[in-house]
Amino acid sequence: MSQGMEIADVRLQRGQTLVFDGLSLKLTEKRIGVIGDNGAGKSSLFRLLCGLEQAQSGRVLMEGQPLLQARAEHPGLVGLMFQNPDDQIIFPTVAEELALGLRPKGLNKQQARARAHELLSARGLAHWAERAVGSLSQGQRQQVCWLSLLIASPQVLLLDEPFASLDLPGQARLAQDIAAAPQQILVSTHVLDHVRGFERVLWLEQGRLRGDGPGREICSAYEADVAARLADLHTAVPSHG
Amino acid sequence: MSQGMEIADVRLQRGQTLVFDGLSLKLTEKRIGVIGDNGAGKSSLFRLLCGLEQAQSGRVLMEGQPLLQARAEHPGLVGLMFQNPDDQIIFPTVAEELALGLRPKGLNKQQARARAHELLSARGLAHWAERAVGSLSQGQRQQVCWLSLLIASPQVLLLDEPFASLDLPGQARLAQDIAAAPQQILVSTHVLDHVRGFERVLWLEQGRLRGDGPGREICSAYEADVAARLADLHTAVPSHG
Amino acid sequence: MGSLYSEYPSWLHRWPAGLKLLLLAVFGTLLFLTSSPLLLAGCGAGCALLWWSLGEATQIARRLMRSVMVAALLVAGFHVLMGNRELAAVSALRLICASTLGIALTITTRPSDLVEVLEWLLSPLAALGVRTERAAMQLALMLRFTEHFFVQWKKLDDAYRLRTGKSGGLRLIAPLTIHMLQATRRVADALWARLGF
Amino acid sequence: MTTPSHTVSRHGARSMAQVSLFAALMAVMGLIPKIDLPFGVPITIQSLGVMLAGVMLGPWRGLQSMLLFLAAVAVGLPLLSGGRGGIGVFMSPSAGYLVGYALAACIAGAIMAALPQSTPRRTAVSAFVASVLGGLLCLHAFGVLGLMQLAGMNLSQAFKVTLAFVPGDFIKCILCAVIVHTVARGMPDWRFGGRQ
Ligand SMILES: Nc1ncnc2c1ncn2[C@@H]1O[C@H](COP(=O)(O)OP(=O)(O)OP(=O)(O)O)[C@@H](O)[C@H]1O
Ligand SMILES: Nc1ncnc2c1ncn2[C@@H]1O[C@H](COP(=O)(O)OP(=O)(O)OP(=O)(O)O)[C@@H](O)[C@H]1O
Ligand SMILES: O=C(O)CCCC[C@@H]1SC[C@@H]2NC(=O)N[C@@H]21
Ligand SMILES: [Mg+2]
Ligand SMILES: [Mg+2]
Repeated sequence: MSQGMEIADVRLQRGQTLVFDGLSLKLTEKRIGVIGDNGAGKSSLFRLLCGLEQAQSGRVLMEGQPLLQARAEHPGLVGLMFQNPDDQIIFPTVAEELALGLRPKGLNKQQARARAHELLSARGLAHWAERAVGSLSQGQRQQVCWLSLLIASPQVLLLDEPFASLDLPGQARLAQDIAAAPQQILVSTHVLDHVRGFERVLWLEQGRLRGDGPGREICSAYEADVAARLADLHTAVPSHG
Repeated sequence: MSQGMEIADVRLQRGQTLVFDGLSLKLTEKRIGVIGDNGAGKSSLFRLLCGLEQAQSGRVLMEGQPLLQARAEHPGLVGLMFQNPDDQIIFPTVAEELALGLRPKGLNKQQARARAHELLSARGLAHWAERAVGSLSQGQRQQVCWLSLLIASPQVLLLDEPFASLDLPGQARLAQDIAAAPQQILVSTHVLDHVRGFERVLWLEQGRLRGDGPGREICSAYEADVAARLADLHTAVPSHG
Repeated sequence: MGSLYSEYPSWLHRWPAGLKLLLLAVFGTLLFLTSSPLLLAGCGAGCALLWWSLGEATQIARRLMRSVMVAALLVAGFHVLMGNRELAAVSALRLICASTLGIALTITTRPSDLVEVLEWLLSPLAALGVRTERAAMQLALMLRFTEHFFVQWKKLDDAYRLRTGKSGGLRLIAPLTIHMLQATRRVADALWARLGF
Repeated sequence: MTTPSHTVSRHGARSMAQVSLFAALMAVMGLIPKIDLPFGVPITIQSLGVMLAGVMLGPWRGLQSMLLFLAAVAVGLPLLSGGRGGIGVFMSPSAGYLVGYALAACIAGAIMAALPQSTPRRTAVSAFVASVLGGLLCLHAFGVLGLMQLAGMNLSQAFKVTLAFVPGDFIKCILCAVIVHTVARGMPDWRFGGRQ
C-alpha cells in the first residue's frame, strides 16, 4: 500500500461533457473526502478509479501498475458503492445480493450464502436475508449496498454519497464502520461533517481540483465559497418562486 | 383549502410488510415536515397521499372528498417528487420531461415545450433543454425532478427527500423555492435543519405517529431519541468493523 | 432511462423526422425488393458513407453496430456453408444496410419527434374513436423501453464486472428480466402520478 | 364526465407500461440474428417474445403489445429480426406468422389465465402448456394459412415447412417456462395471464 492509486494527466469525456482535462492526483492517504457541487465530477472520479470509465488520455495507476491490469491480476481490488442504490443492486433478494461479492474470493454458493447470513445476523438484520430488495425502503437499500461492499472487503473502497438516504442512526453507524475499516476509503458527500475530520479532502469544481488539503480547512473554504455565492444570488436576483 | 387532506384510520399493507395500522392524520398546515428512521413509512405515506398506494381499510380524503374521486375531477391536484429521481423521470431529454407535466393542463406539445424552455432559461439552465436526462449527474437529475414538479404546479406538493443529492447551493435554492411556493407542501427529509422552522413536523416510527407538533420541538425530540439509541449501542455492543 | 439518441449534432439531426422516416420506409422496402448482390454492394457503400459522415454522433451506437456486423457475418457464414455464396452476400448486405439506416435514424432523431410523426400518421383513426394520443404515448414508451433494455443491461454488467471481475453474460438474463418488469411498475407509477386521474 | 385524452387511469398507466415493455422486448429480440431458411420464413427468437407477452400479460394486454409492435413495424421501424420493417413484410411469406403473433399471444394469455399458479413450479408448468398451445400450435396454424395464401403452397407443403420450426419453438416453450419460473420466484406478486 505504499504508492496507492494515482491519476496522471487524465482527460475524460463522457458523452458531450468534457469532465476532466489534465487532472492529476496521488491518493495515498487512508481517508480521503471528495466534495463539490453537483456535476463537479465526484462520481466520474470514482468511476474512473474503479475502471468503469476509461480515460481518453492519461493514466490511472494502482501501485504503479495500470489499473485494469492490476484488477485483472487481483479481482476484488477496488469496490464502488454507487450513488444510486438501484444501479448497484443486481439480484432480487438481499442474501443473493450480498453473496455475489464473495464469489471472486473463490467461495462457492453455499459458503457465500452462509457468510451473508452471518453478517446480517451480526447486525440484527437476519430477517432481511430472504426479503426482496425491491421491497426495502430507499435507505434500507442503501444499507444493503454498504453491507455488500463490507462483505466483499476490497482493498480500496469508493463510497459515492453513502450517507444520502440513511437516517441519523444509520449515518452514525456507517461513520463508525468507516472509521473502523482497515482499508483505504474515499468518500464523496454533500454532508461536510462526515469528512471534516479526514486527513485529506479534495474539492472538485467543474472537473478541476479547486482545493486539496486537510478536511477542516477545505470544508470551511468550500462553505465560505458557497456562502459567498448565495449572498451574490440574493443581491443580484430577486427570488423567483 | 379549508380542510386539506385527511387520512382516517388507514391500514396499509405493502407486500409482506404492514406499513400502517390505524393511522389517522389531518393535514391542513401549509408546510409539514415528515421525519423518521429508514423504513418508518415516510415514502409510503406520500404514496398513499397521492393515490399510488390504496389503503386496505380506512379512507384518504381531499377536502372531504375521496382522494381518487377528487383527482379524477381535477387532474394535477397532488404532485409527488419521488425519492429516487430515476423513478420519476420518464422521457429522455430534459425539455420533454418538463413538458410532460403540462399536458394535464391541456397545453399542446409546442406550448408545453415553450414553457419548459422558459423555466429553464429563467434559472440559467437553458443549455439543459436538449440534454439527455441520463447524462446528468444524480444531483442534476434531482433538480430536474423538482423543476418538473414546479412547472406542473399541482395544488399539493409531496417532496420525498428532495435535498438528498443536492449540493449546498442547490439545497439553499430549493429551500427558498419551497418557502416562496404558494401551495401546501409536505417534505420528508433526514436533514432536520430543513424542516426545523416548519409549523408542523410529523415523526414516524414503524408506521406510527411518534411525534406531531412544531418543527423545533419534534426535531429536537427525534435528535434526543437518536442520541439515546446511539449511546445504548455503544455501551451494549462493541463496534464491529 | 438512457437513450441511443446522440447529443453530438450531425447534419442528419437537422432533417425533419418525417422525411427521415419516409426515406427509411422507402429504402427499407427497396432493399428487400432487389436481390442483386451488385446493387446491394452499392447500397452498402452508400451506408458506409452515411455512417462515416455522421462522425462522432455514431459513437453511442458503435457497440450496437459491431453486434450487427457479427450477426451479418454469422448469417453469411451459414449460407456459405450451405453452398450459396450469392445468398450469403445478399442477406449480409441487406442486414447491414437496413440496420445502418435504422440506427442512423435512431441516433439523429429524438424519439418524441418520431412519435409526433407517428401520431400524425395515426390521426385519421381518431375519427374511429381510437385514442391516438394514447397510441403515440405508447409508441414513445416502447422506444424508451427498447433503449432501457440496453441501458439496464449495461448497468447490471457494470455492477457485476466491478464486483466479480468477470462479465455477467447470460447469468444476467434473470436479473434483467426482473429489473425490466419492475421498471414497468415504476414507469406506470410515474405516469399516473404525473398524468393520472 | 369525459376524461381528457392526455390523462390516464391507474389501470391504464400500468397497462400502457406493460404493453410497451413487451413490444420493446420484441424489438430487442429483433436484433438477435435470424437464420434464413430457403422458403422465405426465418427462424427467429421473436416467437419466444410472443409466448412471453401472452403468458406474462394475459390475453388482452398481450394482444395489445403485439399490435403495438406490428404497428411500429408497419410504419417502417426496422424491428423484425434482421432489421426488417415496413408494409412490405406483410406481403411476404411470413405474413401469416406476423398476424399470428397477435392472436397467439392472446390465446396463450387466455390459457395461462385459466391454469393453476399456486407455486412457482406449477406456474412454470402452466406457462409451458400455454406457450405450446398458444405460442406454438396456434401461431403455426396462422403461419400455415399465410404460407398457403402468400407463398402459393398447398396444405401439406405448408405443413411440412412449418414442421421445420417446431423443434426450435419447442425449445422456446421450455425457455419461456424457465423465465416464468424465475419471475415467479423473484416477483411473487406478478399476475401471470393478467389475472385479477
Ligand atoms: N453518463 C453520462 N454521460 C455524459 N455526461 C455525464 C454522465 N454522467 C455525468 N455526466 C456529466 O459529467 C459531469 C460530472 O458528473 P458527475 O456525475 O461526476 O458529477 P457529481 O460530482 O457526481 O455530481 P452529483 O453531486 O450531482 O452526484 C456533469 O457535468 C454531468 O452532467
Ligand atoms: N415496494 C414495497 N413492497 C413491500 N414493502 C415495502 C415496499 N417499499 C417499502 N416497503 C416497506 O415498508 C416500510 C416503509 O417503507 P418506506 O419506503 O415508506 O420507508 P421510508 O420512511 O420512506 O424510509 P427511507 O428513509 O429509507 O426512505 C419498510 O419496512 C419497507 O421495508
Ligand atoms: O420476421 C418475420 O418475417 C416473421 C417470421 C415468422 C417466423 C415464424 S414464428 C414461428 C416459427 N418459428 C420460428 O422460429 N420461425 C417461424
Ligand atoms: Mg455523483
Ligand atoms: Mg423513503
